[in-house]
Amino acid sequence: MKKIMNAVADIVRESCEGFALAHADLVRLSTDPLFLCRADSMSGRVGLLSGGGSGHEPLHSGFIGRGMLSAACPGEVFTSPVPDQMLAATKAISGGKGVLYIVKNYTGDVMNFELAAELAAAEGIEVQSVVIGDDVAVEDSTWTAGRRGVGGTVLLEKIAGAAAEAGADLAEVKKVAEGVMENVRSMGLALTGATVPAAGKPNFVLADDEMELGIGIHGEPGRERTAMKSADELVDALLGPIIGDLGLGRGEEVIAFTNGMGGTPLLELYVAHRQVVKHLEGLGVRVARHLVGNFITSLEMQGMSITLMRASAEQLRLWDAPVVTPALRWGA
Amino acid sequence: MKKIMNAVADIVRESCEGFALAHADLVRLSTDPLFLCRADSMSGRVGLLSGGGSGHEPLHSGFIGRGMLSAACPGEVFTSPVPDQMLAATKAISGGKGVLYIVKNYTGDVMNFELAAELAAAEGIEVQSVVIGDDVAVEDSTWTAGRRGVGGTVLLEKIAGAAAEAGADLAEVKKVAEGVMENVRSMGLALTGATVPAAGKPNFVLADDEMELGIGIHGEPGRERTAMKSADELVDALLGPIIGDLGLGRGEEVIAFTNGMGGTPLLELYVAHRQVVKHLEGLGVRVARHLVGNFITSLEMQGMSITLMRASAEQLRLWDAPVVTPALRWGA
Amino acid sequence: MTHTFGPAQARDFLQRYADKISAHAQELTDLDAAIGDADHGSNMQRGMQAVVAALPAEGNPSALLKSAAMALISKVGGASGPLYGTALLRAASSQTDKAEWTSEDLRAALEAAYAGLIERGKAQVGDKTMLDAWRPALDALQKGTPEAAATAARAGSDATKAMLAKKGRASYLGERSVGHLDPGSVSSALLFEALAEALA
Amino acid sequence: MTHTFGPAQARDFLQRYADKISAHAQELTDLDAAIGDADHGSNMQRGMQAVVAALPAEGNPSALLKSAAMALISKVGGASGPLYGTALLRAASSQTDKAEWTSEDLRAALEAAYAGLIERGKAQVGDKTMLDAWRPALDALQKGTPEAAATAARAGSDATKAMLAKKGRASYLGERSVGHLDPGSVSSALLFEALAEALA
Ligand SMILES: Nc1ncnc2c1ncn2[C@@H]1O[C@H](COP(=O)(O)OP(=O)(O)O)[C@@H](O)[C@H]1O
Ligand SMILES: Nc1ncnc2c1ncn2[C@@H]1O[C@H](COP(=O)(O)OP(=O)(O)O)[C@@H](O)[C@H]1O
Ligand SMILES: [Mg+2]
Ligand SMILES: [Mg+2]
Ligand SMILES: [Mg+2]
Ligand SMILES: [Mg+2]
Repeated sequence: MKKIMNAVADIVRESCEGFALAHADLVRLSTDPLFLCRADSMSGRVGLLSGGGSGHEPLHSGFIGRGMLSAACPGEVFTSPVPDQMLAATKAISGGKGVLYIVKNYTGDVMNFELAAELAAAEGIEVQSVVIGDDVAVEDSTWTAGRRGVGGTVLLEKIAGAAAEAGADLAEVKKVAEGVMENVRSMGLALTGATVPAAGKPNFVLADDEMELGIGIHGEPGRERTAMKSADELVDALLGPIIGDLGLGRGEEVIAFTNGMGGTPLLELYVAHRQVVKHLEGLGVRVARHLVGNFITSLEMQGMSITLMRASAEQLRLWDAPVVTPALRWGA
Repeated sequence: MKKIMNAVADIVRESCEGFALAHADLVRLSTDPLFLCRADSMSGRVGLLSGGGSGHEPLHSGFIGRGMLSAACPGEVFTSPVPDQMLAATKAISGGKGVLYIVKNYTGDVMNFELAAELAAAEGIEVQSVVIGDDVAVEDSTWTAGRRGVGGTVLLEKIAGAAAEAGADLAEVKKVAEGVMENVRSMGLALTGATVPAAGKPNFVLADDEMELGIGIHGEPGRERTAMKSADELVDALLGPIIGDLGLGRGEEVIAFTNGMGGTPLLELYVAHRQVVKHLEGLGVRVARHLVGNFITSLEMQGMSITLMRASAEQLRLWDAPVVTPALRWGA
Repeated sequence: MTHTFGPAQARDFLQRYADKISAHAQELTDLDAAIGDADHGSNMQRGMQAVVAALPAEGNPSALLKSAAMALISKVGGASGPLYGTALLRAASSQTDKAEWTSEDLRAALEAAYAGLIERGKAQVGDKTMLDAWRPALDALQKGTPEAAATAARAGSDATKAMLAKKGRASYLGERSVGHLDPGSVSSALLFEALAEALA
Repeated sequence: MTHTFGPAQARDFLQRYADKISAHAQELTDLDAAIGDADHGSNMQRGMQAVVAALPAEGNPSALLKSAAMALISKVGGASGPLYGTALLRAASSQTDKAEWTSEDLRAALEAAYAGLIERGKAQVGDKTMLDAWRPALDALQKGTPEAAATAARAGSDATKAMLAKKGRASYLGERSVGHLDPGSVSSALLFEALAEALA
């Protein structure tokens, strides 16, 4: 394992410190308990809190700022944060209109946020939660832990963040978030594994002609380990289940998000995105908005995920609304 | 070699096509000859053209837009583009006030841009060039091809772009660019090699306890192959030669740019950036502005580079000026 | 058979559980590596060290268990932190005032803990989770000794090997989860063993 | 010794050079792999294929060389494209009107080409570049035959093995560049060999 780090035990805190130094205009850091929140006041707005294991940067901390998240709690690498962090962050961003928790559907994340919500309620802060599970690679969701929260989380945080920024109340912001969840689906693949610092070795190893289709963002196994294919075939393999599950049809409009898992060059991501657009155009689906880059990653893993969201005019308006965060900025 | 691509011969063009689809609001694509330029008119402004081998994305295409580059010519991976591309791009962005070529100091790039400048002059377009060589890893620059253009290029393109956007004439924009070059220095290191698609295998292989210090952005060898160290030690090893060469002293202000080579997670880059700031603060040097991320890369290479620029108030003003490009946006 | 669960027993139970977790941390992590994310041992070890460090000098069983619950919730993260934390919190809340618990009090407290596990995790017996150690242990305790409960917990844990995971990370593996012990059921068997020893 | 360089010879020279580059492409790339970026063979092959494809049906030596120069400039990129392109462009410009060149015209054209290489690349003899094949070849041509020039070019190229690179990518290697042939000097030796055969 070769990583730019000092001690394994310090990597998350030190990274957060560097992040807070680099983005002092936008974020403030609390080290004990560990969380990051907006530098400006939240008064009069619904707070948006997310969090999860580290190693998926820029998610979530990179999305703190005007028009997106109010705070984020980073856990250890690939490990859920704990309720103490969430409660402290909740208090920091509570501006009187309540707080929405945005939780990716992993057992640990869900339970820790649940506990935090109970603790916050005990302190008189109104909390609502949404649990996002947009990963179509998990097929049988009734009897299992359910679909995992992946790329759709980025779109949800942006769109719900725009609603909160505009002054919507907690129920409205939650409804906007649910509107995203109903219409967003994702699927990913890995060309290589990733090495969790505490583990010291890759979580899995793929041969030079293999890839893992339907991977989660922690390298959890997906649908199948299969032969490496051309970019266009890879994209088609990811789009099929997504389009089927969304029931996308001619004349509809989507936001298309081609995401890198961390170690895949932009050069390749844009090759993939070209085929995303061509494939959808072939079906008569219009790509109304595009997002391409490494936004929800799995350390240095090579691979990609595709996220599509069927978008209404109102959702596109919220997507276009100004956002000023370390990792996503436009319109302001 | 596992890459998200179709045919090796098509990767650059297809990537540019995907890029142009994703950023149609900002850029236009010409496929023959291949270049990308701003979607809006250049009339009344000095044009800024850069280019170089592909595989360093988002450099240069990602920096096309308001307040930065007017156009970029992508060569094959790690190979200089040719004068035909540059001439066509020059014509496309020529708005009557001349065009500045921003050339990274590699023999091939320099010569091809020189030829393009001669061809453009023959067509009556006023062209000036700046050749940036900010890599302090190359020590003996008098008798060799000279210092390589690396991270400083990003800062130069931003700052000269702001001057051009504000309406400065060609001589003024060139002077601003030269002002950056005099005050910017960089150094990088690699933890892994990168695989050029046409080559099919990594350009070099490092053992699990080795790194290459002083690497260029094509994986050209640097000062020494040495043992892997802690993040803080790595940062110190890069900062030493930079600070020495710039002659930075107490009370001065810098822009500090911690750059990933493509395959290094943000988690690690921020750990490094933390030490950049601490090291400089220890010397009484103030980090006035921060940039952290994968901006000038070497395909999927793991590693990083650090760039420091001694910045005057006027240079900081130009740095802060609005920029609206696919990869760098703020203030507008 | 009757026994008393007072401050000394509660303290002894928690200390013994911490020791057992330390001794079996690598084993728990290895089990989690096979069908999860290889952190159950380190999660529980971090948590139980915090439990021992935070234990107040004074306090009735409820206070001691509550302190342990809060430490687990604050330090473990993942799935097991909220689960064990909730369980102990519910146990603590079942009898807040008594200086000593009767065997019946303890049984009721453990049933409350179990109800907390179900509520938090929304799993069922047979889903290949820690519930598959807890349920048989509680059933055995209804008419038997703490030792019988510990034996039943271990047997329940062993039985998870043949099960298909329906909850937690292991569920993403589907069929590939069969043939491996559930790590949380093993740490739960250790819990009932620690309890039996503290009451012996 | 005198010879004539007319359209037929110019065409034959370019075709032979393209063939030689094809035959030696792998060798040139391997040489570049050792001290550069492993593309000199493919660069030159792509360029010379374009040269042959673009050659006009009619035209004097100047027109043919100019067409070749433009193809190289448009297709090669890297360092060698502008260098060979500039060289051929200067050669073409030295005599634009004549239907046939005398041996003295050709020598003057090659000296003009060499001046273009120096101007473009700002290298000197001894820097371990293609100049180290060109200069001895031109010196030999002053009083000798094209074959003598080809022999001198090859000897000059062989001598680059012992040199320390001062220009181009190889210069980043410093001492590590010693012991390898400069790839551009080898492709230049092939050029003088093609020329000698076309004039034979
Ligand atoms: N929904 C659930 N209900 C009950 N127990 C569960 C549930 N999900 C997971 N577990 C238990 O938690 C254990 C895993 O704990 P741990 O590895 O510490 O957390 P994580 O899975 O978040 O890494 C599993 O072995 C299982 O016994
Ligand atoms: N400044 C220079 N002057 C003369 N020849 C040069 C110079 N720089 C490089 N060369 C020649 O170019 C050759 C390399 O060409 P090539 O590999 O095609 O381009 P690149 O180095 O851009 O990949 C070298 O072997 C050398 O002979
Ligand atoms: Mg875990
Ligand atoms: Mg090259
Ligand atoms: Mg686990
Ligand atoms: Mg080369």
